[in-house]
Amino acid sequence: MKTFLNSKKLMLSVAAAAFTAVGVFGGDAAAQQTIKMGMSAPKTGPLAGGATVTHWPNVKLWVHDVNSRGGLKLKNGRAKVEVIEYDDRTNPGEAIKNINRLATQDKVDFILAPFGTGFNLATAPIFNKLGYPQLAVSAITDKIPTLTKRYDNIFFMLGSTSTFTGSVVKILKKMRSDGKIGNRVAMVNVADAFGIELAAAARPVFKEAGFEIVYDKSYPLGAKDLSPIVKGAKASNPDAFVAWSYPPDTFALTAQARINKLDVKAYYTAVATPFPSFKGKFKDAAEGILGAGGINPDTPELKAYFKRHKEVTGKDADYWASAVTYASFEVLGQAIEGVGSIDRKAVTEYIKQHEFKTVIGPVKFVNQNSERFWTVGQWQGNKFYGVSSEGRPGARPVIDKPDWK
Amino acid sequence: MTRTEIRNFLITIVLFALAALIPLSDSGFWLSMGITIATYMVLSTSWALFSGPTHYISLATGAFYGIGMFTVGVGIELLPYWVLVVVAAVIGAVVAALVGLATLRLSGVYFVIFTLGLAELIRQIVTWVQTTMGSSSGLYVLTNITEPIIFWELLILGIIVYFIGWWINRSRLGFALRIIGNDEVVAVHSGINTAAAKIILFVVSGTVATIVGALLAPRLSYIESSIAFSPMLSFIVVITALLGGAQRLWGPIVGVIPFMLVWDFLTATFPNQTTLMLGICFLLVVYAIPNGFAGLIEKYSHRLRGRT
Amino acid sequence: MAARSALSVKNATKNFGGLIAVNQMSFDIEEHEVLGLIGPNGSGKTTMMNLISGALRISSGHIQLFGHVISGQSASQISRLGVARTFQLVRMLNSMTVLENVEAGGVFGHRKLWGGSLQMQAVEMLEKVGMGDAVYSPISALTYIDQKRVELARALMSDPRLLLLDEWLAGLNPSELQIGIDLVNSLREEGRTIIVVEHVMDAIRSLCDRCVVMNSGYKIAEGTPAEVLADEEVIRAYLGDDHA
Amino acid sequence: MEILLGGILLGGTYALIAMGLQLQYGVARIMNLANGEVLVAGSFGALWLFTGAQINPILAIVLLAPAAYILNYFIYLIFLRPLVRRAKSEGQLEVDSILSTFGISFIFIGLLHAIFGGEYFNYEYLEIPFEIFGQAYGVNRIIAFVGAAILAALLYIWLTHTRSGLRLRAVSVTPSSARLVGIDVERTSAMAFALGGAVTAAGGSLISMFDTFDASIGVVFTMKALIIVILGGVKEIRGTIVAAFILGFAETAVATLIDPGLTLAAAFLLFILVLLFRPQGLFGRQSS
Repeated sequence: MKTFLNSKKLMLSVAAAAFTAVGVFGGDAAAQQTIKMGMSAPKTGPLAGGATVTHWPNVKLWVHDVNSRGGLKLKNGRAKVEVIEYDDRTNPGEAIKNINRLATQDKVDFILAPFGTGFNLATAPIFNKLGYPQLAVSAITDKIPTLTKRYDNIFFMLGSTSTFTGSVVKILKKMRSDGKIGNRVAMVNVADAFGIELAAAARPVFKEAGFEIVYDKSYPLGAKDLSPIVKGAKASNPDAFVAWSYPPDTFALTAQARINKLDVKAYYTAVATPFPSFKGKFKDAAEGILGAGGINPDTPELKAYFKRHKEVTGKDADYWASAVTYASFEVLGQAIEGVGSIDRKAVTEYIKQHEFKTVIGPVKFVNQNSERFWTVGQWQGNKFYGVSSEGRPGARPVIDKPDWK
Repeated sequence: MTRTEIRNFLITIVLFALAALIPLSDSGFWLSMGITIATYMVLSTSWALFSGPTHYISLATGAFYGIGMFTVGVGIELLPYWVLVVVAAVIGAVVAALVGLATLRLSGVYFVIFTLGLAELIRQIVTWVQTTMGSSSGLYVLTNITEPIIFWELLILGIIVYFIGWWINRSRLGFALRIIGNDEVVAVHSGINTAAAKIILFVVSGTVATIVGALLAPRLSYIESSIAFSPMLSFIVVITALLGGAQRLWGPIVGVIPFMLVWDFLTATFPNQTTLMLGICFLLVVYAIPNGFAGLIEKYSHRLRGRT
Repeated sequence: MAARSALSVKNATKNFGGLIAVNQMSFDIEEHEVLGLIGPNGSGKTTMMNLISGALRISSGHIQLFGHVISGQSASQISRLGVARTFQLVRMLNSMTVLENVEAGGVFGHRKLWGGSLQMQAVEMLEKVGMGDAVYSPISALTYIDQKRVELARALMSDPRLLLLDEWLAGLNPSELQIGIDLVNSLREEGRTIIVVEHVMDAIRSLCDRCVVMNSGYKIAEGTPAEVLADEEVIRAYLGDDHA
Repeated sequence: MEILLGGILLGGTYALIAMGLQLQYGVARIMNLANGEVLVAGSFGALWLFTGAQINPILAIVLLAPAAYILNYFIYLIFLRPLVRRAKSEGQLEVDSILSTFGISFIFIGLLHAIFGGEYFNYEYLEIPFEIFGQAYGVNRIIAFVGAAILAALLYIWLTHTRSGLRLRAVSVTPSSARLVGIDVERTSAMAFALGGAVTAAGGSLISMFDTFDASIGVVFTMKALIIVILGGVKEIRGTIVAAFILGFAETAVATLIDPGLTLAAAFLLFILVLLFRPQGLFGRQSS
């Protein structure tokens, strides 16, 4: 009994300490209006590597951009933005707790969406219950209709599993009809939720399109040696190689493909292919490699974005989720300005009703899903260009992947 | 029942009743904190049921927890949720019994490593089966089960675990386990079927962990093997239990609560250095409180009693 | 046959890899008999005891307890059939009280007591071994002989049909030794069947009806204490060839 | 042939991961859960030297290994020696060292994260194909294998042909008798622990040539190392090395012949079977 009371007291003091410790980010003058934003994503754990590239720097950049032009315009004047950040340590339970903490302890005005499909889904009920709009970026699922029906405050921006896989098939079909490649596809996937789901979605689509899957294997998450899988794929003599892969294995597969001279005209690896470090590692050998996502980096907006990203965060943005993540913040910011207050319900409605002008071009949600997104990109020269998209102009034609040097 | 037992029983009831009120407050944060604490309370307590008396350190908690999650994830479209929890419990019990049978020969560190390897093996096989059998989409568990319900479920499971623990402690089985923990040679020469005793406890412990996984699956909505079978979970269960003191039924809970609160405090205060701070706190605890909080509390309560 | 054979060992052999610790041992004990198992250090006495109690699995041969084959059974099964033992190096359950240490012997073995009758019986046993006033002491408070007495009480808790005492008297000072001998004698007078492994010759002479002498794993002599202690081969085994 | 060569190369990588832990666990009796983090620290060190000072990862070992030796020596003195001293039994030490090194691993992750950030790192060094029997292998992998072989050979010669090596082996087999013949067990353990750290960091440097890593990835290495060390029988470095190659072969064979998705499952299955049927490890001696 006694210990319980003590711990209860301890809880309260812990909470109080947490509250005072984190509330000191932005505003210099106490009188100035601020909008408090919250963010929970992995800084450590298996997903930290991805979040550090596409997620965290963009929060920093957006806050910098907004505040350097004086803050968000509300009805009663400008308000600077400050962000409270928490590490979910790649643990969904922790993410749920963090979102709850942001809402009920820190009492933030808005919460930026977490990183990863599982994390967005796990926290969706909390966002919904608390009435915060959730602009999920790094969440790719086929359940978008179900989820948006359940939660009237969630928005998706990167598309669904089937468009994701479908567009890869579309690209390959195009290459086939242009006579660049034949029918033989080698497909591998990482044996984790995302990879399994993509592979399962891709199989029937490939078959439907008349492709023959000549090699179809998975490899465990964290496998240290991927050379057998690349050798196996090569032995199956494919025309195209498709890997539904995660960051560390995207690198490892490509390194092995190069060493084993897996020469195909179409070579696709999924997540992390548009990372600047991918180009950094493979340099000229990256030429012609297809990957998930892509954007049109030559628009003036994106050119400026890339420049600012480098200046403010000291790092290069990637060619897919980075800009989309930034755009999701822009949508939220514009919606707040559009409403002119921090009325979350009104902001959510505003997001549903309006079109937003962002670095990736106009964004409009139909049934809470942004139907314009890039699906496949390709390294061409020093940039990763979108070569296939849903409703986004500026897709470049696909080039044949040159043989490995 | 002795007078202390009645007293402890009443205290337990009051504590659980108070805890059950948490969801009625409007603070989502304390509710999710409560779920975290309740999860680890149940896991650590059931872990200690087996490992406390036998001194076998099991790192298989994550395996059972993952089995529970996956059972629900795979079956949610086919069977009602409650049936799945039962199915999960049965699967967990069977796996635990098989593992128990296989590991009788192992002791000490071999058991530790075996259980760690087992968790990974199960995870690999489950994901491979998932890939090869090709479920058409990912494992989604979209239900109407909200956080308060999950919290209450966990509390009820906690009460059951406490009751089982209390009952075992009073029973011949508990006595047998204490003898095994002290000296296995004496135990066998006293006629104890040490294998059976250990298996029973391992099954209880494994089944509870499986049920916890099954209960938490709706909270995650989307089941990923890397998260369901997290080895980190197994380690944290061991650590909170040892921190509290695995020899007492109430030991793990006095480990779990401060551990989670401190961890949470660190998460909130040092969002960029959570892991570093956690490591430092961890070492402080290991060196400053070598016998766990239960040992500490008992030491001071003895002292207090000694004075009066 | 006047008395029933309590234990019958036939050609018992135990080897550890290449080392044969017990070689073709055969002997019998009758009910109510006290048998001394003696021999120089390393002659295989304790291994023999471990084979009987089931602590070690026999390599070949067999052992019968009141007509039941027990070799090949586990220690816990053998214990339930009525074999209890003490250990060469005393084994206490350190985190338990003296009472619990004794109770441990009466719950799962030959007798299955619980609750009040268990406690009563354990207190009775402690009184019998002269430890009646240490019932709730922690083990750490006990002297070596007291621990040995507790261990004996634990073994007696199961009301064993065969009691194995492995150097139970070793390490005691002269006055303790006398207490110890008296205690075993009292058990003998109760009519218990006992095998003692001992080095203390006085104890063997006063306690044992018969002795089996082992050397290098073999049985080298069998008979009354007086007979075997006069046997030339036994003397040679103990003192070396020069003294024969 | 393909399996054989692939297995050998992977086995070399595994040997690099596990040899250090063998010294720490086999001799110093510390089940070091921070071992993987030391390896990752070695990788970061190599990356830093390579990108910052153009020092190649092989030469980097000359700097990294002594640094790791000193660091691990102090870790042992400050954190682990008190545990060894207060432990009443081997089991107690095991529990305490699990808890303590778990905490230390968090500190490592935290520091690496604070210094380098959370993203994935890799660099390119000698990633050029080299053909053996018509199959291509990365030169960096071959170098890592050669490095593993040299390290293993040096360790082995040192253990069998020098006095300090002999002391280490004596402590490994029976600490109590080693004490009787006048060996300072504590100092020897500290040395073994530090040496283990140095070997691990050297391994990290070599592995970084072809691996993508981030601050949190250490636990993957720790698990692998534990498995290999236990497979090999804990007490002997030879066992660890052979176990590393057996595991390498097993995984390559399963990946090539059966299904790459089952490689880790196969590894764990092998491990579990060995534990069940030869709990002393493949090469450990049966204790009576």
